[in-house]
Amino acid sequence: MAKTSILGLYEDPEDGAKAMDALHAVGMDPNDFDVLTGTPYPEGAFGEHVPQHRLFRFPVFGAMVGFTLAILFTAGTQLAWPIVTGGKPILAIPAMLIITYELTMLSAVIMTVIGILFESRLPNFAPGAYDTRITEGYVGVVVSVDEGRESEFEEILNTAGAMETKRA
Amino acid sequence: MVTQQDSPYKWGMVVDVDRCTGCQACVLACQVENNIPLNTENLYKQQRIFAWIRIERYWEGEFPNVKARFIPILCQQCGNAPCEPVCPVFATYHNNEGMNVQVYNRCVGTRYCANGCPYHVRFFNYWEPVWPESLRNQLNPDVTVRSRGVMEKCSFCVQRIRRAERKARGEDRLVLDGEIQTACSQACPTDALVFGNLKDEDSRVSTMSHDTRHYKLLDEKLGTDPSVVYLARVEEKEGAAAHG
Amino acid sequence: MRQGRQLDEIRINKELLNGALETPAWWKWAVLILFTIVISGFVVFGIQTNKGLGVTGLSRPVFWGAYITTFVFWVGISHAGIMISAILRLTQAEWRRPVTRAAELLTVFSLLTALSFPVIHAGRPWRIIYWIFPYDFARGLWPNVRSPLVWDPAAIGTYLTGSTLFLYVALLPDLGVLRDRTTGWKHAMYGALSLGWRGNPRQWRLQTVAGVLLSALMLPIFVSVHSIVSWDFAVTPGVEGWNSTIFAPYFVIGAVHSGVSAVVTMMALMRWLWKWDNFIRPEHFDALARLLIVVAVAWFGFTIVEILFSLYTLEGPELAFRDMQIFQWPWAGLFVVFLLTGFFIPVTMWLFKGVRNSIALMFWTSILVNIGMWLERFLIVVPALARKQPFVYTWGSYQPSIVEFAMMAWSFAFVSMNMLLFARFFPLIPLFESKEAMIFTTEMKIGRTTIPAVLREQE
Amino acid sequence: MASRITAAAHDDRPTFQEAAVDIVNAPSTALSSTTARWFLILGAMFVLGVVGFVLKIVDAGMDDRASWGYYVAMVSFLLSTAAGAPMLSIAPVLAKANWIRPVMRISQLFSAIGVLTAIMSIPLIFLLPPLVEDEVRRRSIWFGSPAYFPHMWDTIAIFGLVFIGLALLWSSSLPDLAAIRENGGGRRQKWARRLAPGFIGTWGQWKALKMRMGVLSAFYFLFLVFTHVLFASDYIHALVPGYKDAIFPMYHALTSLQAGVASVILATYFFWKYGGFDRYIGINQMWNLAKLQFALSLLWFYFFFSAWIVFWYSRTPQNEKVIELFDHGPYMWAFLGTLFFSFIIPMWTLMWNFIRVSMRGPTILAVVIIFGTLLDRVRLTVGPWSIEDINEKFLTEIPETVWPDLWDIFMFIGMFGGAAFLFLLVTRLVPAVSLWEIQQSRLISKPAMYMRGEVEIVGKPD
Repeated sequence: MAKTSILGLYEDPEDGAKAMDALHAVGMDPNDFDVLTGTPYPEGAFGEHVPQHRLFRFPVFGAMVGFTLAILFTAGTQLAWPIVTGGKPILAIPAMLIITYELTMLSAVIMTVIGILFESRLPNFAPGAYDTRITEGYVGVVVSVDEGRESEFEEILNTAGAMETKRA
Repeated sequence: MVTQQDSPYKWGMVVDVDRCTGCQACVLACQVENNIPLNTENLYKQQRIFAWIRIERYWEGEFPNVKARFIPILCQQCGNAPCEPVCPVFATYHNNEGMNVQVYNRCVGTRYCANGCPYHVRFFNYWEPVWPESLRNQLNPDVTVRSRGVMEKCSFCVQRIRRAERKARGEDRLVLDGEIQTACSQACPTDALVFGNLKDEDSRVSTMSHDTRHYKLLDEKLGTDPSVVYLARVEEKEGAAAHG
Repeated sequence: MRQGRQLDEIRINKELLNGALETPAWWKWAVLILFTIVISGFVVFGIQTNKGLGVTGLSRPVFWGAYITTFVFWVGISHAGIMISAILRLTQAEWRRPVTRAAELLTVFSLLTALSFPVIHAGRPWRIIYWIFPYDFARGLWPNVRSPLVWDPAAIGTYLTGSTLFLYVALLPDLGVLRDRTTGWKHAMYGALSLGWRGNPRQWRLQTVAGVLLSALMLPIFVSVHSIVSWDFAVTPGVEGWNSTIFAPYFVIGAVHSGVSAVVTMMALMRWLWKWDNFIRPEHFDALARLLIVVAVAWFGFTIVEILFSLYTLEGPELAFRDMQIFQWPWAGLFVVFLLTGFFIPVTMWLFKGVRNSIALMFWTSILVNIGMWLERFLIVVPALARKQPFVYTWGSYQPSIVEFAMMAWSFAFVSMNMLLFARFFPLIPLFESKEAMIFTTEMKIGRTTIPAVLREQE
Repeated sequence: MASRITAAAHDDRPTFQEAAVDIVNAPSTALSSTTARWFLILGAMFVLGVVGFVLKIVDAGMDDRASWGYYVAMVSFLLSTAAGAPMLSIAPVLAKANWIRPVMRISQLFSAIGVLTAIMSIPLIFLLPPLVEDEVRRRSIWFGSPAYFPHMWDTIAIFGLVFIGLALLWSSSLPDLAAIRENGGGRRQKWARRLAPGFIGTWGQWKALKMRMGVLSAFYFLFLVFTHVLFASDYIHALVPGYKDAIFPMYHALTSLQAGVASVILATYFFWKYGGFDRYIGINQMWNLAKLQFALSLLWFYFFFSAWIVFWYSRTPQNEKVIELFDHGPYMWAFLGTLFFSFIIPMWTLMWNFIRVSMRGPTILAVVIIFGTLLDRVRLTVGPWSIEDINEKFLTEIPETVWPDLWDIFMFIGMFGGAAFLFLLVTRLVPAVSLWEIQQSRLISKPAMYMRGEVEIVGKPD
């Protein structure tokens, strides 16, 4: 069923919090409304539920991949054409260790960044209702509601003191 | 040390410091044999001369009774060469005949090997080498002319070694002792430089290398395991021991 | 903590985006001048490539000189970024906020410059690609992973990639702001770059977590990079002056010393050029100076131990090398300058609160430090090579040629130009950090007095 | 702005009065019932150690270096654990970290063990060979100086370190002793009268206290590094011919920090579980300590590898001999032990947050790390002390493994007994949690609400 997203814009964050409370009160699913701010507020400042994430799995996975690839690369290239240099062993473990370490960290970092984007649901091509003043310190409360119930929720947002509401 | 597949040869040299008169014949011979650029006055001023083999001259004692001491120094073809492992592109490595090989085509000119070498026997082509018109025809066709930006060093006259080996293989035998002469040893009037196969127990170079006077440059300090063995001066060791 | 006025978000946007949204008068000229220097640098490099490295002052046995010194110098500078943004983030130091992005930016650009120096320094730069990539698929010969010169690209590449991604992730919220402040193609560009940032609690939460997690991941890389660079020198037994086990931590702490100083220099410039007096305030310089004192003392301790143990064996070449480095002209002069500018003058000055809070003095002292740190690397690289092993007959000396100086100038111009170009499109001071600071810093009353305080979210 | 901040609904932290009562009476509550027995046991252990020492002298005499290697290892070990611990009350303070406050005192209490370290370091003066033996001068960081310089300076350094540590402990516990003087009872009160005369907490006294602690902390840090550099180079480095390793003293100092943090974690757990301080010490302290421990364990490998890669790569004869002596030779068992207990096991466990955020996890690893450090000291000292000819240029033949004899084991038991004895003794007098630190942290940090969210307000006095 199609959903429209409605945005209520608030000058005072307190009002935004009030709107959130109201939406909680009417028993909305917490995933259906959200607060947009231009500033990281302390967690739960708007009474929103603290979002969960699994970010910490990404670097571990990345590290494992990187480690394997690095071992294959360093060992493989040395064995591909064994050339003696300076009487060092063909499989020079300490040297391999260094490069392996670097590549492990590299892919761990890359995976972490991918994880960050994934967990913060970016890139996001259908953002829904938005107002540029949010990045000027205004607080936006955005609700996604079923077709036909827009006016009812605009009412809720307005009663909380929204200076304006818009649909998308 | 680690080696590749086995070879009947381990080329080495014995330098009898006692016989060396410092006549520099070896230096010249090497220069001619290996297409080494001319050491012009400018190169000397820039401290960039090429001398794959050089005679180091030291003064001993105070003025009235002062002695000149000579020691020929060339690439020691180390078993544990500090110059080899540092090259990022394998431009220098250890081949199975115990030689420290420089591959000009691979070299990108990081000059790291030259820093690693404790004997100062690696040389860098800071300029494109040029010869006067009159000398163009004396270049040795068997030896590459190195372009600017690559390292070079004593190769034990590898072109001569290869020719002899080919010949020997053709006649289905091993290279005989004394069959190969490097340019320097060939030119040495006092026979101070002796080249040969160290793996062959009774080759001249092996027997000489077990002489009581033998020592290896910096081997005790750095463990480079050179293939060039020096025989100390007879009467007094200081001049030589300074390098031990 | 908060001497500056309380700013609301509109003013923060306005003041911090003044670099990105309109062009300051001086900007064009600065970029133009730097651009000419950069171009002429490329020309000089072309000449060198054409004529060969003979145009430098390098010789035998001094095969490495100013180029490698500058390479190490820029790698050192690059340690500013993670030092500031990672360590201070993990220790929850509030004053880091305005500094972080500029520091990371410095990391990225100085690493790019550093990476270009091995190429400039190589004999046949057009073949340098083989260095990092397989030399010849046909013959199956690959790079020699046993060579420290292959460890370098691995480490620096990792550090560069990591820092760049770190920079980008922390840029996302500000890109959102820019998207909302611009129109036309700029709007489209920022919109695309900001990936549809909205600023809901989840995204903000991830920003915080990402900062901590990436810092924790970048720190080990940060330590490894300069260690590996130091091993280029330390692992060569042939050079007594280099073959020292303490090099790794010694180089790292020295890098932090010069890097943080570079950040100070840059902050002063930012404050002067963009008039960000409300954001870059004396207390930031004060805090950085305190940090620098600790770092500098630790670094000096390492220096002493390093010299002490290199003299330990009392062998000829060692003594000759130290004698050249410390007592022979002109090296002796350089050494004195190095000691004074690298340690004694700045550190003694930083001990005074007046100096720590004066932007001008901090600017000049931080520049002194980096002069000293360049000389330190120079005095490590060159004399050690010039006095190598007991072959007195071939000992030499070295003096950089005009070409080498030109390439050094190029490196500085290159970094500054990139910084200015970046500053033209993106805010050098993270907006959201400043806004966060606005919310998270407050006061608390104890009895009659009020002290600055910060909010902490409960773990 | 501040209007959005409101006071927290509930604040479950102990009040001033509760804290005062708890801490002033602490040692006489939970601990005291058991301590009497403990003192007997530990005292017995210490006596056993003394007996072992005497028998060792009778048995081996003072001239036979090889048989004293383990004794040196013990001193080095004490110098690492006990002397390293107080650093925790110094470094985090620079970062204005509040979490450290409850455990600051615990870390300072370790300087009481310094007394044992100092006493045990005296015999070393007679064990260490002079710089010049029959006209042959061996390599050392003292170069041309008189033959007994190392003996003199090392002893001065160790005693200085111990003295500064005790001074630091005393000045930081002054206000608490004053509290005991006023509200305590029994023998503790008498001692408090002697130790904290006339401290009534005037503004000037507090200022002087802070200043003294600042100065002492700085000196302690400098002296710690100084002592480790001297000890490592004179009692270990200089006894190995041809050994040149500039990072070695720094390695010694760093491992001492690692072991110090481990010791503090151990003691923290001990006081949280049995000391009756569970309201003051908590998961927050352990979590932060564990993070520190993790970082230091990584640094252990970093410092070790920095030296090792250079030795492995440049592979000169003496380098290979040294690697063999310390790592893969007669003391391989100790080396592998160190590698696992000081690095591999801590790294793989402490990298997981759920282990860091627990009271038991870090504690178990602290024990592991302390054991690892012990093995490290054994591998570093026993080998060099068993080298026959320390005057030759290069190390020619590697000495056989020296195993601890019965007396060594006695001395080990004695060392641990004595250390624990001293530690327990001083906790009888000085509260293990600093009352004034607790009160101050209570002052400058309080739970609050920011709109709907729970936060904590932390004051940052400059």
